[in-house]
Amino acid sequence: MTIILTSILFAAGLGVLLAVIIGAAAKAFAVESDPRIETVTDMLPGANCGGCGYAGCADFAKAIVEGRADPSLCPVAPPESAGRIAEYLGITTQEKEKVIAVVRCAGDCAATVRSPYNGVGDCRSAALVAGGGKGCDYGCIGFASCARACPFDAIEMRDGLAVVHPELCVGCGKCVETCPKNLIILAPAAVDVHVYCNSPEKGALKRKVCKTACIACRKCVKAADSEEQMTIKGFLVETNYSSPPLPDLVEKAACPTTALRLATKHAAGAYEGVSK
Amino acid sequence: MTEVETPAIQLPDATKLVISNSPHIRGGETISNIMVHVLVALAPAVAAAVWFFGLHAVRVMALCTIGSMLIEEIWNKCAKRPSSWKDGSAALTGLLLAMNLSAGAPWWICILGSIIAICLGKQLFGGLGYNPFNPALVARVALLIGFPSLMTSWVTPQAGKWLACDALTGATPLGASGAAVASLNDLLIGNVGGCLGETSAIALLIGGIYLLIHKLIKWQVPAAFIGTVAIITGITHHFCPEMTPPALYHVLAGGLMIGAFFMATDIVTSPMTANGALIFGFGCGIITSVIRIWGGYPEGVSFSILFMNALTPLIDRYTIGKPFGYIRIKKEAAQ
Amino acid sequence: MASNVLTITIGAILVNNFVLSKFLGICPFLGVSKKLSTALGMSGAVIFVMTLASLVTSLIYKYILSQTFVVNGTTINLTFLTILVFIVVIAALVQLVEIILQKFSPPLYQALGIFLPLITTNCAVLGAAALNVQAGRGVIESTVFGTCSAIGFALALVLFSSLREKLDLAKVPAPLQGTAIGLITAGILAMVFMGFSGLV
Amino acid sequence: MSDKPRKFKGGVHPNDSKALSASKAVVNAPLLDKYTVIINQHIGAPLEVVVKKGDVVKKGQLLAKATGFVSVPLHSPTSGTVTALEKCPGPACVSVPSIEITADGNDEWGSPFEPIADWQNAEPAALKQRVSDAGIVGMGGAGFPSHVKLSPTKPVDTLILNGAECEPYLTADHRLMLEQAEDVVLGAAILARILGLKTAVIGVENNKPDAIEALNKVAAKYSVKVQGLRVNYPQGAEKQLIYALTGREVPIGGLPMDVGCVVQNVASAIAVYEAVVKGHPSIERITTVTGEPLVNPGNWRFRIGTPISKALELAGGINVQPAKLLLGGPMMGMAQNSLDVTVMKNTSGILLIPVETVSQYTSEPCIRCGKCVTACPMDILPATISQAVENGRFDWAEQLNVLACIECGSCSYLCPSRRPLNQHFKRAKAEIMAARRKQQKK
Repeated sequence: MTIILTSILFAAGLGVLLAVIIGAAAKAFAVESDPRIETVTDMLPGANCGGCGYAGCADFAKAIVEGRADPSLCPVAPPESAGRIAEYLGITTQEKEKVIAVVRCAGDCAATVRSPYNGVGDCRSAALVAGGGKGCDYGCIGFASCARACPFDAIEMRDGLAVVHPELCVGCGKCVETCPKNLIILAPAAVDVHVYCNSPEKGALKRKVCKTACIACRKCVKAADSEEQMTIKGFLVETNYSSPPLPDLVEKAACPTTALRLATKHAAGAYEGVSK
Repeated sequence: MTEVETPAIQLPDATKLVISNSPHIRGGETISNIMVHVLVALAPAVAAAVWFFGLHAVRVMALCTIGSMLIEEIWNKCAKRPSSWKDGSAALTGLLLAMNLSAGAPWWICILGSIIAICLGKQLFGGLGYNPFNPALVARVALLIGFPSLMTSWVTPQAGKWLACDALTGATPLGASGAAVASLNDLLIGNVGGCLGETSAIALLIGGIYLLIHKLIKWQVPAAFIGTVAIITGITHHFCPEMTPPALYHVLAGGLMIGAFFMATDIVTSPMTANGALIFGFGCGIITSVIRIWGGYPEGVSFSILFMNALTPLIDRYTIGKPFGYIRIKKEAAQ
Repeated sequence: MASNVLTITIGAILVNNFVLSKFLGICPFLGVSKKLSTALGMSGAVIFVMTLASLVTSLIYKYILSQTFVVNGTTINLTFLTILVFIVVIAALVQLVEIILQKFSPPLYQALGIFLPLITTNCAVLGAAALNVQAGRGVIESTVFGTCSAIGFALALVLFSSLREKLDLAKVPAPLQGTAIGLITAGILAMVFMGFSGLV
Repeated sequence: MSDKPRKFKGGVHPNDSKALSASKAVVNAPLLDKYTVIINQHIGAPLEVVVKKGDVVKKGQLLAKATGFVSVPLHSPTSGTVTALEKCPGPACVSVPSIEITADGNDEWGSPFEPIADWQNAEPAALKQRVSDAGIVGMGGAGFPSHVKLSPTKPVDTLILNGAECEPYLTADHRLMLEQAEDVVLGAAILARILGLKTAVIGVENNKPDAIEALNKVAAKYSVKVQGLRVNYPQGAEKQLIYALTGREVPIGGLPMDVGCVVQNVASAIAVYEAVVKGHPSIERITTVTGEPLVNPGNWRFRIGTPISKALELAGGINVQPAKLLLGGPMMGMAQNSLDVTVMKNTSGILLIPVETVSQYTSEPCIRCGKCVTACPMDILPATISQAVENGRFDWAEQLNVLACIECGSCSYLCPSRRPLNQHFKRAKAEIMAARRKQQKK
């Protein structure tokens, strides 16, 4: 009996003593932290893609809690998630439009390669050495740097051309930063019609090196419901993303070079082997 | 004044002109080139091993070398990697492994050693260039720990007798007793028991000099390695002669020569900088001497080299010199 | 005494290395070895905790647990409480270290992450204390043993982390990437440390 | 200044292959029908074109004017008509703006400058203005405006003329020093006057003894010194040359003037001489057209805007299809994939590399042989840096001083694994600089 009592007393005494010491230390060396940051971090997707512009989800959470960032900035999370975070923190958030990446190049035919290239198989490295030997100075180099950069595996390499799968893309913008040719843009996901060309050169020059370049023939502009839907910039037509055309424009316009395409069909491979 | 174009003038086809970064020409050195040089450097030692151990040596060396190359190919096939036996690195690993085995090693030891060396020592880490440890030594140490008695029974050398097949267990020059059992002359020529590559110091030295002349190894490694062993054993012998044989005996006996010239200098697993190589050699020397004099194993060369292999990334990291033009920046910043 | 300390030192650092020969403290060994800088921080923390823990536990053992008291006429020996008391004391010590680190070195605190609390339940720390009791070492020897074991742990950790940093650049076959190749490397490292057997 | 040049660390000894064209005297290239002059031939601010299509121009007339301090004007290579302002293939395999001039065959001078015959007594500032107006750039390859180097913001005590020509194959500077030794020395003296110095030193690699001899004959007259240099690539790299001649180390990221030096190419010195004494703007240069596949390699004096195809025709065309066409030397030159690229002010060589000696790059792993470390003249660790770059660790590459790299290519030349080390460094430098710019914007 005494043994039990003594040991209990001893252990308890030790516990109390240590507790006091730790308690004192915790007081003396207290560090302030906001527990909400951790909760918000847990509510974020945890992909750490950096699409929000912050270094990972934890950093973003800190920025949200401190009021420096809006929860809707996260491109990965569904809109409800931003709402939940806003609700938890008692703040308001803006609705954001979902965007996807569009690689504005369709030059996947072998004719776009001008000369053999021997070197590092990375677009950013190749761009420093003659752009990898492709004929078009503005087109996709095809060494898959954007595909490797994509945290969501949404970019497929097809015959040396990067193709975005709209259903997988969350619009984080990693590929946009990676592409040395500034080929990739973030376009509203609701729009399906895009011009898959980025070369500002004259039509004849473009046709020399690429069969699928936009030659600014204006067929699509004329076929559109209103001329505003397609904008002409020099020798290049662009979709006007603020007043976009309907998907049936592709059929109506019958683009002679097939530079005008639907993102969904482009990704599905419906334009394979184009060469007219 | 205008140019007359004759059809004889032929211009390059622009579509076949290769685009690449500079430089556009290169020196002749290739990986297989280097490996062949090392194999050539090993030739005197191989000849000595065959002279002293006859066809047994040939058998062990053939098994290990061909076995290693085969296993490398099998691995490449399985892992869907490009074939790599032609670069000679597998053959070299196999031959170095054979040099670390006794002439009486059974066939399955040779094959098992090859598997360990190629798979565990090299390919698991991603193949040539990525292995942190010397593959041949990984195999040797694994075998030594797994089959201690098999790996420490030696065949007595019988110079010039090709078919001498009695696997006699002879004394090795580095017994645990701490006494010298062979004459220095025998050690130099190689008329002693031990691994195939531990016999003839002179043959190994010739190979080492060949490598040094061709600048394939850094002189700092063997110099620091052998020098440190000589100094430490020399001092110890001077103060307690009964503890260990004299320095020259230590330098010539056992695997120090092959270790210092062929194993420690392995380019993949040793430091790249000159200062790093010096530190690497010192470390090898200290650990070898400590194990030889005080340790439980009679020979510490392989352990010491592997230990320093593990230290190599650290050595590389902390021996980076200051680049050209760096000192001035420091000075200016200080002002 | 001096030769005894030397034996303990070499024995604890090289021959009976906690990680590579006794397989204690594998969790932080694998977890905190991805970067050399965190490995160095962890090493420092472990050396500190283990020294302190060895000192405190051996003091407690010597002056309290191994003593016999007479309470109400009953002779009491508290040796059976050794493990329990050691765990509590070590846990408290680690808590202290954590609080202090968080205050004075937030980056290190961040980098060590979950592994700092894990020292609490680290078998290496408890192992050092328990081995001291088992070997019947005095207070000074216990402390030396604790420090040297921790140095041995640190040596293994630093070596291993520098190797892993190198392996990060290697084209390791996909199924073996990460911890798998780390364990294989650790195995080879353990084999290398066997070379030191017989030194003591 | 010691008499024996110092040895810089590292370097390589490629087969110099200079025998192909070293004995061929410089020939004036015949006048062409058409010249396509690339507008921006220098490093710095882009030019503003002052002519339009249909304009009639004289030889030496201004075509485009400078838009800033680090910028030099462009002049017409011959008299004729501006027939197009289009894009043409540039030296980096990207189309660049150019001016097409159709020659009228008269080749009539219309130089905007008066010769300054009495340069010994002319104002240094006026001489410098002439160097700037004449559009003179570093003709060794870099294409950096010469007058910028002549305006040091720090005290300068040494003028170095770079006649090392350490690149294999190239012999343009060699021939130039041999045939126009006096002009080189005069150019050096003019440059020295601009900088307010009494003397200059011309560094020449010892594999050109005839050039050294020729220079020595006239050098003393203008108190210019000629110094033979050890044959070791990259002896002609600015920082290595300064070290060899003065023992001073140019700091990383620094300029020669940080150690009191100014380095000019010998070809630039001749251009300076011609601009000052003859009043000619920089519209022509000596270029080596060489390579084993060529029928008749040699050295020609080309006007800027001469297409490479014409240059190759002068050299008799090819026997076999080459693997690469380069502008510049084989160690630092740029590979081309078009024969329509034209000669620029900094085109020191047009080189065809045969298939047998061309460098084929692979992605073989590094075997850590350390050859690159011993070869690196800047004493950095190419092997480790390239691995860092392969893994996208540009921060690590920066720590390892990749910015000190001068892209001489010695490491890639020696690498037994044939790794594209130089390209890795180029990438790392580009990424680090981009990150810094981004940081500054924030």
